[in-house]
Amino acid sequence: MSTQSPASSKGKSKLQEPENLLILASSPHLHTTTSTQSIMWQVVLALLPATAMAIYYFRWPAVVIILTSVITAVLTEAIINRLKGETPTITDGSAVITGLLLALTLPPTFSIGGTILGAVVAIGIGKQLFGGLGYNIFNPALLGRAFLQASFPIGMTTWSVPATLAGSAVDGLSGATPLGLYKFEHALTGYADLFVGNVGGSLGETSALAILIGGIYLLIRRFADWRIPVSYLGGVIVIGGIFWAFSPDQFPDPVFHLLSGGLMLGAFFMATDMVTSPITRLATWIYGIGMALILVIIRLFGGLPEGVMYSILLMNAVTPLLNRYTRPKIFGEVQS
Amino acid sequence: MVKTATFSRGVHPHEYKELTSHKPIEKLPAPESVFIPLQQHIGKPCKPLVAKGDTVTIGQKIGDAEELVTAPVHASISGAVKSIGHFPHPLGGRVEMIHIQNEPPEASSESEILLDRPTDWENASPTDLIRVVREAGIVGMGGAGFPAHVKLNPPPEKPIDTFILNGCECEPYLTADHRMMVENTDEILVGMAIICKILGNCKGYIGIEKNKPDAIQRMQERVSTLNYDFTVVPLDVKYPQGAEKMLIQSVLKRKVPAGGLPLDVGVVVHNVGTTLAIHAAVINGKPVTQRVVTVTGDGLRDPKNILAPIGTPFQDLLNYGGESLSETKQVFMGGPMMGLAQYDLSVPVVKTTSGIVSLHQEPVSAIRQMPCIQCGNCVSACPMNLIPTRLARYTQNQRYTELIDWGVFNCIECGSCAFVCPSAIPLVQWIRVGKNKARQVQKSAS
Amino acid sequence: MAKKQISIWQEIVKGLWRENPVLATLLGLCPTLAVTNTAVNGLAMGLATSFVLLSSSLFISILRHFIPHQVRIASYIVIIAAFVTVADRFLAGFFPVISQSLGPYVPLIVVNCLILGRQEAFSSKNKIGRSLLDGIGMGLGFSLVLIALGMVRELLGSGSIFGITLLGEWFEPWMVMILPPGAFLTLGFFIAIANWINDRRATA
Amino acid sequence: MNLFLIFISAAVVNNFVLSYFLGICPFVGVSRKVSSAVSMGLAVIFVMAISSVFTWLIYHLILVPFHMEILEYVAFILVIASLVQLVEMFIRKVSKPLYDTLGIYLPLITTNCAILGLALFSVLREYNFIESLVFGLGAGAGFTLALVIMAGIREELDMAPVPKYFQGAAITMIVAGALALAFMGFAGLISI
Amino acid sequence: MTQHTSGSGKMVLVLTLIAALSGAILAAWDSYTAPKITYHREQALLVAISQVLPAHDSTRTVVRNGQTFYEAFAGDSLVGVGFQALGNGFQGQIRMMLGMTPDLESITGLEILEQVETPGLGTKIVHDPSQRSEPEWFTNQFNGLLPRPELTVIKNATPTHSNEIQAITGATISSQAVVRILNQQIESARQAFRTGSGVVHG
Repeated sequence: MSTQSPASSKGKSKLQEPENLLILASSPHLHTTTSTQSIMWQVVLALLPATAMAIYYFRWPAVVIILTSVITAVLTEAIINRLKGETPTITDGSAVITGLLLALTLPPTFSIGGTILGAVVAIGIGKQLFGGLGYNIFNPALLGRAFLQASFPIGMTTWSVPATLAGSAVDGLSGATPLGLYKFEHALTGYADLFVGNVGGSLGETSALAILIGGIYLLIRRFADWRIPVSYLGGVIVIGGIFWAFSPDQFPDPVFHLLSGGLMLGAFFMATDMVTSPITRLATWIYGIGMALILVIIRLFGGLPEGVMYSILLMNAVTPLLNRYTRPKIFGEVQS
Repeated sequence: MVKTATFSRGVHPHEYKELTSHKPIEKLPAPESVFIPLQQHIGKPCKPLVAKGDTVTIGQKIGDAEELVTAPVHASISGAVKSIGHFPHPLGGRVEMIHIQNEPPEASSESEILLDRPTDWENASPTDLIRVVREAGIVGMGGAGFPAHVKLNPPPEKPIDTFILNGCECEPYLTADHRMMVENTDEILVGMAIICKILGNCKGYIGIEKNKPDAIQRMQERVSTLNYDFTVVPLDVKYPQGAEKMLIQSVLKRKVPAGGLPLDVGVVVHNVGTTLAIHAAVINGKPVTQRVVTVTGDGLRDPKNILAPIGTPFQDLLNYGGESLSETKQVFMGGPMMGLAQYDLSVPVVKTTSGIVSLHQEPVSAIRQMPCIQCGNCVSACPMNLIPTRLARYTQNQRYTELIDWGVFNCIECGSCAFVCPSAIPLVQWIRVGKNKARQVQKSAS
Repeated sequence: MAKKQISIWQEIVKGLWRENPVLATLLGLCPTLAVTNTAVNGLAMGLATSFVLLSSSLFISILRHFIPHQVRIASYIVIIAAFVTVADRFLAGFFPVISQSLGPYVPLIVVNCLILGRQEAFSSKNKIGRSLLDGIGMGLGFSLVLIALGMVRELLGSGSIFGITLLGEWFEPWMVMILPPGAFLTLGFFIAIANWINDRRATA
Repeated sequence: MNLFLIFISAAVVNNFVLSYFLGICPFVGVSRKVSSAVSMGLAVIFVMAISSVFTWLIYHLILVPFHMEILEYVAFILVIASLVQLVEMFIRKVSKPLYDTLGIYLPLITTNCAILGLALFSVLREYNFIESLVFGLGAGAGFTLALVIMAGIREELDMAPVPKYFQGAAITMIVAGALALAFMGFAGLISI
Repeated sequence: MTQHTSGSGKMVLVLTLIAALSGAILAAWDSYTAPKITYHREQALLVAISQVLPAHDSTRTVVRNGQTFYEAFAGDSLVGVGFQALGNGFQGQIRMMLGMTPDLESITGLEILEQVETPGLGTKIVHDPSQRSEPEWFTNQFNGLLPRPELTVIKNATPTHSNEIQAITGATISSQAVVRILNQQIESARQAFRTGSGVVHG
């Protein structure tokens, strides 16, 4: 990109050292300080409160699952980099996010072997087969989790209660998630417990508080599009609220919807994944509301108690179509 | 809070204007020699009117062409024509230039050739005034270089009702227009009045970004003191506020149709420098022989705004600004957002050289490029409502039909997208390539 | 036809790899995906398809001079459908368990593009002997891929092959492999591996 | 309500393509561009609705009364093949633009196993006339949904650096697998 | 090629010949296989009936109000009534054979004839490999239950009442579906069996 200045060879320039080369680059010559790498690591940072809560509530098993998942994800990425003969991409932090997110969506008692499988599928199939960072259609962590859900339906739905509820012992005490309790036994869980996360569930999804701290940080720093959590959560409140208003005995209230299950984690950290979410504003709104609709339908009428993962994966799948059909009107363009 | 007029989207890079915004315009001592390109405008290049060995005087027309879209060039110093040949041009490549060696005239012959002009412009016909503008070689001095007389003579089926003076200077670093507005306020206002006279019954607006409070204040003051019917519109500090389509949207809330021109919505826009040049031509009979150039950047000890003769080599100006080139990484003409990088500092100042920026910092191209992560920042930045990442991806994959479909020709190459891209993808470069290819494909298809 | 006649051996072998119906020409994907959750099912479907392919190839090759061009496709379809009915009833009558687990995928052999494709491309233009050889090769190639897919999916999805448990207690089966997603993913990897092998052979 | 469940079941819960693997050939072959996927989808919905009606009539009014169930497959495939021919001729006569968008896909539909599968499932599940029709519409809608989503994704992937050996059919299968995983979320919707 | 010489008459002729030939082959094949297929079908049904009903030495099929019942006799006394129950499960239809006492108050046995539940999960309603000693524990627990007012599913606990069924872990929906189908069909069977007059078949 650079070339020796002919001015110096002409001997006209007294200023210029002959070996100094001016760089020829295309405009713009200014650049924002935000880099993709920094965005990725900021997301990891924003996930720390939820991670900390996971460890606080579920103790050693949480540590083991999180480390296994992150290490496997990074190793898989490195190995595939080697196989493809490209420069290692692990420093960009995206593999760490995938590993961490996957871990946070697993039940505390999940097996180590299963965790490794999930992380390999997430990075290997979910990300690298599609062409690597930036090209994956589905959120890799969720694809890995969907694979595990289909592979080990029992292991993925066996929950232990938080250590704070079980006394000192962690293992052995199995419990149900608030959504499971509602779906199969029609029992509601208290809002306070739901908010701080003192309930059964996947590692990182239980504490709405911890997720909100990280999520709002992301929104403020603009590393996530605020429209996605707003439309997703808002959509769930409205759609869930309509059902609740029609039949409060049969359906849970919107607040319960909001605080239970993986909705918070999904809305702030997984639906907002830049690669797999739409890029136009209109598409983003449709994306969020679509997820809300699918989620409420699955939660209220489906066979599974929870549908956050499926709602995001399904809307990921239609994101290319959404982007295509919501192309903004070009400045000054007249609708023909 | 009062909402300031603005357009939607765009970006806000660091301004760096504090380097020169307070520095009065300095006149450059006459250079040893100048290189005057026969093409400094959009349109047909001029043919030389002088030959090697001829003696020329300041203001003498030394190049012209027959065609409508062109602008003559004039000698910016007095001296002898050393040669006529192809020399490096700041816009790239080698262009035919007239090389004039400075021969300071004897005191007695201190003269300057002035333009033939109506004595009383207020009663002159628009045709006469347009002729003066043409003879003065005035072109869009903000950077576009479109001949001013063409712009001032719109086809009769497109009535013009508004003139906007573009005082945005939204590019970082540049302060030339800013200083002119502060120092040559009255002249600029007269220039505006002349333009309004030429265009016929039209309303005048002055759009200035709010980061130039002294210019806004001074303009407002003089407009009311001199009793002009102009409106000063303070604008949001946002790039690219100075792009014609954005400016018209901000000031008038009119949208120039896609693929159209300002005159499609009855508007003519001229830059501060151009307006000042019109004043100089019509009132003082002076053609474009000099312009104000902001010479700045972290590479200079003493950045400043310099009034320099057209044709002065860049390195003379950089010298004057205290450049120590040993550590300079890059030099470009114009602002950093749309400016053109230079590798040869013998290139001359042309009519469109609003600034010369010299940087020691690592260039953008040194930032590690990453794959697009579809963050959508470029979409939020694009003032034309395009999807830059798509356009780049379509270009990379040679999908020219889609490329045209997604509006590649509407791109104004403002650089906002590439500025915000966290993956440091050279989006503008890809789009430029795409535009070219798409045009070729279109041509071969028809 | 200008093409040089290839040897009898090659006539059979080409269906195994170079013109393999599943991996090379992507024909008959529906049964390939649907019934390969166990190796036995894959085998049964392979055999049933081969039977239909062979018998209709034989028939059509015999009748090739009698069938007018305009109604050839209709004739082929009728002949194929008849043989599919034969196979279906045979399975239902003698192997009710397999018939039940293959379900409607046996009758769907009628629209397996592999069979119609071979009739149109080969049997209608070639002598009886060659048509049979072609049918044997294609049927064998199809069956082998189905069995291989069935083995992989059964091993990972149930820990066994042909019903014989191979992976011990320690292995928790990946249920997804015997579900539809597992079918798609496994076939995707099979095709990729075939591409890889072809590439290696081409460069070698 | 029962009709609604039949529709939902065929369209999403037991999507013809993603869980029954019916219509895989066009799913792989005609999913390169969204525009052609939409046309193909519409053509399939149309043919499915018509053929579900006709095969039901043939089966229940001819084959069963005359005890000729053995001819089920022969009859169905002949009916489908001739229906497609008739529809093609009809569309060509009625609307040239419609023919240009749908016509070229019609011949491909004859060997689309989704159509025959539809008729077979209809018989197997003992659907009545209206149920068969709704089932056909649902299956067609499900096929179109999967096809159009797939086309959207493939247009994207065409511009992605997919590993060499996975380009083409292999990555299409992987995407289909991922879609099938995502569609598993709808499981159980019909058990209400 | 021959197509230029052949008229439409030949086309029709050939097509008719082929169709007739196929029809003939199939007819022959049908007469050979049909009895076998019918035999398998009936056998499966008979096995199911004999498994869900108490010890008996003869059965007969009765249609009451349009619904088919299988009555089992020990000697002359009616010892049990069987009927099929059909409905939507997790993924698709579940078809079952339910045996009850003649008063249709107590369940004597349950067999699942057809289902398309999730392999390895919902399929545990038929066969649960994790329970080596009793892989058919799910259907077995229906034996002797009294569906009055109706059957209910409980999770993660041992049933204490005579109308309770323990759900399969991880397959709650399939478990619930079976119970829901049974509740509906027991109710309709009671009405059909008690009020309708029977038409005896074979």
